Amino acid sequence: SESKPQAKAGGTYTTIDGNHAIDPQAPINPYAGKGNAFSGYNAMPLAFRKNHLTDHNQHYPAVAESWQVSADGGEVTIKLQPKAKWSDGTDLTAEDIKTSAAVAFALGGSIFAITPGTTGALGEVTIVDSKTIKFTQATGARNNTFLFGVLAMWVLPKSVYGPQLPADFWDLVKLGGSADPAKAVEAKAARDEITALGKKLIAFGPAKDVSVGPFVLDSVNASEAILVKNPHFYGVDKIGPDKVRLRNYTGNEQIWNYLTAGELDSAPFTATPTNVVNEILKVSGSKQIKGLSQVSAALAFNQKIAPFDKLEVRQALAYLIDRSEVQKVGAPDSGKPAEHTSGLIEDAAKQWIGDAEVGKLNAYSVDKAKAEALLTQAGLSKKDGKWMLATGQPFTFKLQVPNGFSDWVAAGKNIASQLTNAGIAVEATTSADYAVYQKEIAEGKYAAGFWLIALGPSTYNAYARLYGAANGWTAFGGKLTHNAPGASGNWIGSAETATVAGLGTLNPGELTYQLSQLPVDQSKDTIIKLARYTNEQVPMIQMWNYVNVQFINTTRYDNYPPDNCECLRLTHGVWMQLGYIQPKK
Amino acid sequence: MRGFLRRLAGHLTRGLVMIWVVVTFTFFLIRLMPGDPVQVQYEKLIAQGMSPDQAASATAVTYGFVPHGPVWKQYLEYLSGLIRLDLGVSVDSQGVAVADRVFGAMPWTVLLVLSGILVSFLVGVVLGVVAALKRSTAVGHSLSIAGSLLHGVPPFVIAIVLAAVFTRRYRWFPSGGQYNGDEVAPGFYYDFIGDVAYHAFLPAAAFAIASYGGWLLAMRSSVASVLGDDFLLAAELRGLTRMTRFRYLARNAILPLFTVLAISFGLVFGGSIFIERIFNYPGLGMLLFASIGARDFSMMSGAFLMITAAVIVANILADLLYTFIDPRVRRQA
Amino acid sequence: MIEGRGITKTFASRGGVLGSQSVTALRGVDFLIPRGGAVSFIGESGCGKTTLGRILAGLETYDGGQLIVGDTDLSTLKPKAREPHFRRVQLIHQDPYSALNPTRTIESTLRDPLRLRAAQTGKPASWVASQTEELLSLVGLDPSYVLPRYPHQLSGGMRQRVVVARALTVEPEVLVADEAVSMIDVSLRLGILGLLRQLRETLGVSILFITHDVATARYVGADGELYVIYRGQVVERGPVETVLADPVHPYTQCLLSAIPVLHGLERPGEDRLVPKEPLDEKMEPAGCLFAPRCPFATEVCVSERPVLGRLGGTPQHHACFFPASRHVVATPLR
Amino acid sequence: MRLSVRQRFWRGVWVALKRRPSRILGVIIMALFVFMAIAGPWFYPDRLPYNVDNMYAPISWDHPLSTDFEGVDVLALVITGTRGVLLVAVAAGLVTMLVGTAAGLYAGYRRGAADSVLMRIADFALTIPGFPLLIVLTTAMNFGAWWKMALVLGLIGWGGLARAVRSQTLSLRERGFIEAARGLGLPTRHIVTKELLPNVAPFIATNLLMAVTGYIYAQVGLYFLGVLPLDTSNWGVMLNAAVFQSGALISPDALPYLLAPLGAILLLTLGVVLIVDALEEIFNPRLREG
Amino acid sequence: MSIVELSTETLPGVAISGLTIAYRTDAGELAAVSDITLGLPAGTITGLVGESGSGKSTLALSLLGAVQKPGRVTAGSVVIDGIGDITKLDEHALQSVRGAQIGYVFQAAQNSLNPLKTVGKQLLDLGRSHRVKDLRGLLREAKVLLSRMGLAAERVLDSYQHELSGGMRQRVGIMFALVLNAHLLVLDEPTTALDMITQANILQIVRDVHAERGLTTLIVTHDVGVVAEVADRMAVMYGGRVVEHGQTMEILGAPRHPYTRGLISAIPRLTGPVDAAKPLPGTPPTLGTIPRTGCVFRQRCPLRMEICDTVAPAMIGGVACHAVNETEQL
Ligand SMILES: Nc1ncnc2c1ncn2[C@@H]1O[C@H](COP(=O)(O)OP(=O)(O)OP(=O)(O)O)[C@@H](O)[C@H]1O
Ligand SMILES: Nc1ncnc2c1ncn2[C@@H]1O[C@H](COP(=O)(O)OP(=O)(O)OP(=O)(O)O)[C@@H](O)[C@H]1O
Ligand SMILES: [Mg+2]
Ligand SMILES: [Mg+2]
Repeated sequence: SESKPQAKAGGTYTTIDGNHAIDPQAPINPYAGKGNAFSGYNAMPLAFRKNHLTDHNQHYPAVAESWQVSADGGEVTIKLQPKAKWSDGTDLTAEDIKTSAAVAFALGGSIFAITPGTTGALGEVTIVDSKTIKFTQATGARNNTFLFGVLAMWVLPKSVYGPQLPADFWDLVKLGGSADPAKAVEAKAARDEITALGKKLIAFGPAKDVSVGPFVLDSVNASEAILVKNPHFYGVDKIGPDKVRLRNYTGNEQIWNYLTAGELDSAPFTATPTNVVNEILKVSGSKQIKGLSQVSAALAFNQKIAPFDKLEVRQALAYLIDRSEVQKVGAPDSGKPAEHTSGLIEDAAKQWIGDAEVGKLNAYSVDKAKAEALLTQAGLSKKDGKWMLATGQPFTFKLQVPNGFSDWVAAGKNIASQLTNAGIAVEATTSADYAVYQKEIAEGKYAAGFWLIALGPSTYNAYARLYGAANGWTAFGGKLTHNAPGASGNWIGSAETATVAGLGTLNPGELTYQLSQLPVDQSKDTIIKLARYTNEQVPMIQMWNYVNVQFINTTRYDNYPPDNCECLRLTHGVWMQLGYIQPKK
Repeated sequence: MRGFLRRLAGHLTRGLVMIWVVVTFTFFLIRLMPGDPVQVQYEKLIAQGMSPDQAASATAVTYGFVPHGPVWKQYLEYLSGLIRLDLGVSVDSQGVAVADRVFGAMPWTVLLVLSGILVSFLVGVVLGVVAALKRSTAVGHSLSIAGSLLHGVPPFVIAIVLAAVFTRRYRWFPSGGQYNGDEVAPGFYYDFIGDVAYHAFLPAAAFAIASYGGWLLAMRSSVASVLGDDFLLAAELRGLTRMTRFRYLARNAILPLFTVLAISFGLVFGGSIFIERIFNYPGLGMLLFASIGARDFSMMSGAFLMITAAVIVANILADLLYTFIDPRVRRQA
Repeated sequence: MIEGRGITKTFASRGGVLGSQSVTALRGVDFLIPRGGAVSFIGESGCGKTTLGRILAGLETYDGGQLIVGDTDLSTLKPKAREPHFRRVQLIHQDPYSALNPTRTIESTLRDPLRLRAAQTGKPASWVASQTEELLSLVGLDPSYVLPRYPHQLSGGMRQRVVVARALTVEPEVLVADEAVSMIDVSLRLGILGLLRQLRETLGVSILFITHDVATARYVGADGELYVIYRGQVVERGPVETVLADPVHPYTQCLLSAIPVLHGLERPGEDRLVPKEPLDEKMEPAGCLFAPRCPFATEVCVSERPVLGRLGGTPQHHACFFPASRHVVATPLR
Repeated sequence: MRLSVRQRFWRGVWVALKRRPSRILGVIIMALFVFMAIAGPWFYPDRLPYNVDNMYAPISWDHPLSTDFEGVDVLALVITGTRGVLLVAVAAGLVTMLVGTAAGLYAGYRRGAADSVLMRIADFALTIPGFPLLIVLTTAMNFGAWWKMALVLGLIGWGGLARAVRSQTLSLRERGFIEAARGLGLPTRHIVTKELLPNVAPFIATNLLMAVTGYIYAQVGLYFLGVLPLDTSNWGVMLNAAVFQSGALISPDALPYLLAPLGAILLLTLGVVLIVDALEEIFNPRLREG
Repeated sequence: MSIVELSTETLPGVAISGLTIAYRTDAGELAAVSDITLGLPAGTITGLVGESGSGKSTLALSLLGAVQKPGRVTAGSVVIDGIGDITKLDEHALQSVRGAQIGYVFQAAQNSLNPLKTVGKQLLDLGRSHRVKDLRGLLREAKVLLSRMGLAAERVLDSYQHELSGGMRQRVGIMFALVLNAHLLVLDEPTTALDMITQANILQIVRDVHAERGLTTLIVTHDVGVVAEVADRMAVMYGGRVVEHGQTMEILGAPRHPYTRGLISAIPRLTGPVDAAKPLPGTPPTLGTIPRTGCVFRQRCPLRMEICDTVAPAMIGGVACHAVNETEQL
């Protein structure tokens, strides 16, 4: 029989990594969707992105102590932490980073794509010295996400991953990325070989964790992972706890339960109804940290289905729905009713285009009369308190929400109630799970449903939710095409262009695509156009903007990050690296 | 002995055929399910706050691991893998062999189910005897009604009530997990076993309470019918002691329960989805539920297959046990 | 007229194909039931009496031999085509309790076969009702009392009469009475037996009477033939009175000897015989089936199997190498 | 004469019920639920009134069972939810009854190959764990319409009834009256419907009642797990919302919201159990006579 | 013959007097055995005949104090020599008396053995229940008895019930009843459902062991033939009452009670005129239809008189019939 040594002064810190389901059989590999490598604990990127309102290039240093970007943004030179060591005691060097880049290539995605002509791809990795390394963007390609693409790369030990790679790996990358038509066949073969390698690598994991982060994985069972402090971590003196117990995430209710039992030192963002918040806050030491969240929940329409193709109808619905009531039912603790429908969260919109421009947007305050006028204008008529379509059919529809999204379900029911009271019989109905929801909404099976929008801080990402693939616009190989409603995942089905008062005829898809290439400081005009377009055309009604609310318990540890900390969206392991979370004396 | 072997062989063949049918059925059924795991993964990451390109790169790697090729070929591959106990790899957790995951989860569910059934069997049988002997009294009547009621109440109701009272209201039992990995490490020693028992207690109790009513009812009717048998009267008239007669009665009455036992395994295993979900106990039920949500085809088939196989094996064991205990069958060889 | 020639029947035991341990229930039985006549089969338990009755009624198949109903050899017909012929034979079950559907009144039990018949022969609906009452009266029941009742509301004797009435709805030629009175109270038995006798006389129905109890067989068909069957083989066959008075087969003699004697009323037969051994169904002797139990068995009995015949010039047929008349039956004192 | 048979049946029912007061209680409970299912929705508007300022209201005359997360009266939810629950369960029960009875009668009466095949299938339906299968089916088939779900539930659950009916048929088959009917040349249809069926009726009735309860639970359970579309008001939807949306296991405010559907399930179970207790006596003409 | 006479015997005789046993039914408590007074003289075989439901088994069980619920002895006593009034014994005393001093043999078709245990094991259970010290001796005794009855003792002891034929089971039953040296033997329908030859064999065994062991035996049957074969004395039951009793030969030769007469003449014979057998009119009563007052047989009686409707006939000289008593007194 064996027994674990008890945790020392620092104690065991208990929390949940909401992004990671615990899987006892999964490899210790940060790329694996369910790998037993936890960001900020034993999995480290070069740097952690801050939760900045508008600038997606702001980072906290991690394995990279500092970095320099060339004027055109195409070259990033990285200085590694001089004291960085792996948990087995060996030094971390530029070789490790080059291996990490190789693995990232093998697995593809983001700047590590090897498809010739892909915008913003990485071209070359050069070791400057043992603690310095340079990343160069492929010539010809340009994309303003290169820096964060590099910094987000997971850092892996060469001692473990090197043997998994063929000696000529970088030649394969070069060959695969070649745009020379003469070499097309070899290039394809090289890419296939890399893909095959990726298959192997993603399932690969060392038997024992070799970590450069503050913690090393100690053991995993089906419901929790236990990590112990890595004595070789470069910032080890900032790390408070000796051990971290990461419990499995199975649902909000479970987190509420842990919190009311005082079993967690902190929890990730969890949508929570008010009555439960009150229960949790009753627990001694229990507190909330609130901060920025760059996500909005919106009511989306399928414009292929009448009468949602009518602008007046969409606007009328915006006038009819009391968004603060919806928020109160759906996300009482973790949301703020959206003031305008602009495609961006309120604060970001103000930053990007200024208060004055935002002020010009229509707030769609509840206004029955206006809604009735608009509906009548769209050809509907009211009979016995119920709205009828021009065809004589009553105007009713189903509002679809995915099961398990407790805030959406509640909000959906409330919207249904509100609209039904206004004479439009709406039924909120759930799909069996998110997978079904995803598939069926993309197939255009739903008349209306919920959709996450305004994902920041990159405005391109935010507007791509509205005017991207879901609305018919797809970019491939540097070219934008538009698919007809109902085809290739276009379920929103807006018109390709529309005229906006004072701005003329706009193509929102094109504008959005421009955002991915425009330098950030030149994008304001485009954003104004898109905001105005969105506000007037209402492809979706922005319901509430999320607030990042996290519960913490200060009984065992204190010195948590303050409200609105730019680190709030990062894992609590990162908080520890920043010096937060110290055991109570 | 030859008879026993023949019976065993018959059971195994039937069991294998059944498993094959289940495999085929689920294989094709599951492929009918809507949803694309890649898409699910992507949107889930976004919903959890990951940026779209981060989410894209995290999910892109999954692509290419979704089984390709004509369905019949996949089917044959799956079958041939099955023979080697290879259930394929998880679509959702890259690099995880379904068999590992399923066999990892299996013992925990079996632990719950077995201990639940065992306890409920003992309690149910004893109370069933009482209910039968006191048939015409208020005690017997209320015992049967209570038994029927508990038999009728679905397991999830019992689990909810137990969870509400003993883990939420009074925090006497842990709110989930198989053991506290922070305090004990797996091994064969007192602390670990104690911790496992502590974690398994409530879910197992839910299984037990949900199934004890069935035993009570079965035992009651079995006892009632044995009571009508002449050999008991004969034993009385031969002056056998009360104790001896009771043993005669009990053994004869329990025997038919073994067939019920077999069927109850199916029901009880089915209930594991609820009970594990409510008690947050990561066993096969949770695995199945989670893999359905994630559209993890291979994991889903694996978990479902394993549940079915467990039921079939339990059926066979129950029947063989019956064969062994009942001389009328045993000696037929 | 119904005739059987060499009827054989073997049951595969329930052990399944692998452990098959078959039971031969009938080994080439010949019989003849003349119109309006009575034939009785007696024999020990398990000797195949019921099997024969069920074969006749079409409830069981036979493996070999010929079954000739009227002029038709059923063996030449397809199974479907045999059915109407089997209807001419009706079985009276041993157990009147299970022979009637407990959920149906007597009226509906009798009405349905009659309706079918009415439909087939084009008789009016009123015929059904009158026929129902007529049949009940024929079997000695009061229609107004019996018709609305359920079987459990009737006594065993009444039930057995209803069973007979039901069998008569299809105007059968033969009634197979398999232990038809063994579950009926002693004081009521004679009534049923009398009824069967009366049916022979009034309707010309033949009776195949299957029983342990030779005396009841004699009561129903003293003018008929008695077949003594042992392990699926007829060992003695002849007119009832002849076989009773002068049985020649030792098995018949053992069987008749076993019949209790009403001391005080009767004097036991002086040659009463007891078999040497109990019956062992598993043993399959090469010679005479009865040889292992026969007190008179000789070597030839053990090695050779006798066939039914009139060896020794006896008036009855028998299957014994050494037929000897013995007086085993009790005689009345007065 | 016919009338008297029926009268006698109902008198028998009454006698059986009267024997134990608990049985009458069972009938009252069941009647209550059936009434709620049929008439319940008439008492309320199509959409129940909500009031977001009155979530989880304290128990009062206006809201005897409190209110839900949107301020809808919980009692109203329970009552209006009954119809959907019972409708699916009864329809599924009918499917089971038809399939199970037909298969059981056919297999038991015909025996032979048909019997083996049918019973293998029934074994299959019995062995394969029903609930996991249901969940898998739910996601694969999208039970939008109530009848789809009823059909699937019914088709999954017929195995037990088929087995019970078959074994009963097998034993009846050996009974004299079935043989007699065959010997009389009565058509198979007659034998099955008039001779066999009335005798297996008690089994069918008991099994059916148990099956219907089972379907109620299966359905409520699926809603509770949240794998069915929540477009109907249903006790399972309430349970799901109470636990996973309102935190009723944790927050005493929302407890009535959880207890109401649980109570409804328990009460219904009690009603069924009490009635099943009387069923055997009702169907057995011997016991019925009193 | 009076009870006083019987009790002078040394072997256990039984004196049943005024015994009434009633079953509780929906229609109230109904007597299945009414006011029976009957002696079983020591050393004799008494045959109890009667039709189904006449109360034979109930009476037989009362000899072991084992009337089953919902029945109970409402009046009367069953006094067994050396034991006393068995209706007054407590549970413990009854248990030690049963099997050891009174043996009971079940109907052949009934399964009177535990199907899950071998005969030998059950024999040991019997021995332990009766605190037999010498269990080997018990086994030896059982083997002797079984061989005596023509069975392969070793094999039988090692068999389960389902491996024995009806006749073998019945012999095992007799062995169980006698292995502890009981002197009072009660056999309830011991040969029903056995075939002729086996029946004859069993009856022979009963007769032989009875004589060898000097038993007092009661044999219950509905078959007059069985009684005629083995019993010295017989009693005829009808509707819960003994209507006639006496020496078997005498009763068979000259039955006096109209029921006995009808019963005997309803038995067809093997010889003599076929039509000598005459059916008895009417049907036997069931528990619910037994007349509560007057003579139980009067509805089927050819000698019915007015007094029969109101007064139950007393047992006088071995017969309970107003008409018979009247004529015989004349
Ligand atoms: N369905 C069956 N399957 C297998 N064996 C059978 C079947 N029916 C009868 N037998 C066997 O065939 C033999 C003859 O049986 P049958 O019932 O005809 O005897 P019987 O003379 O009517 O006996 P009894 O006097 O006990 O009624 C017996 O050994 C019996 O076990
Ligand atoms: N447990 C009981 N409950 C109610 N009535 C009973 C019970 N046991 C027997 N009786 C009734 O008592 C009467 C006598 O029964 P008993 O068994 O003594 O008759 P029997 O003469 O042995 O009949 P059989 O020949 O059928 O064995 C019958 O009318 C029977 O219905
Ligand atoms: Mg027979
Ligand atoms: Mg009896």
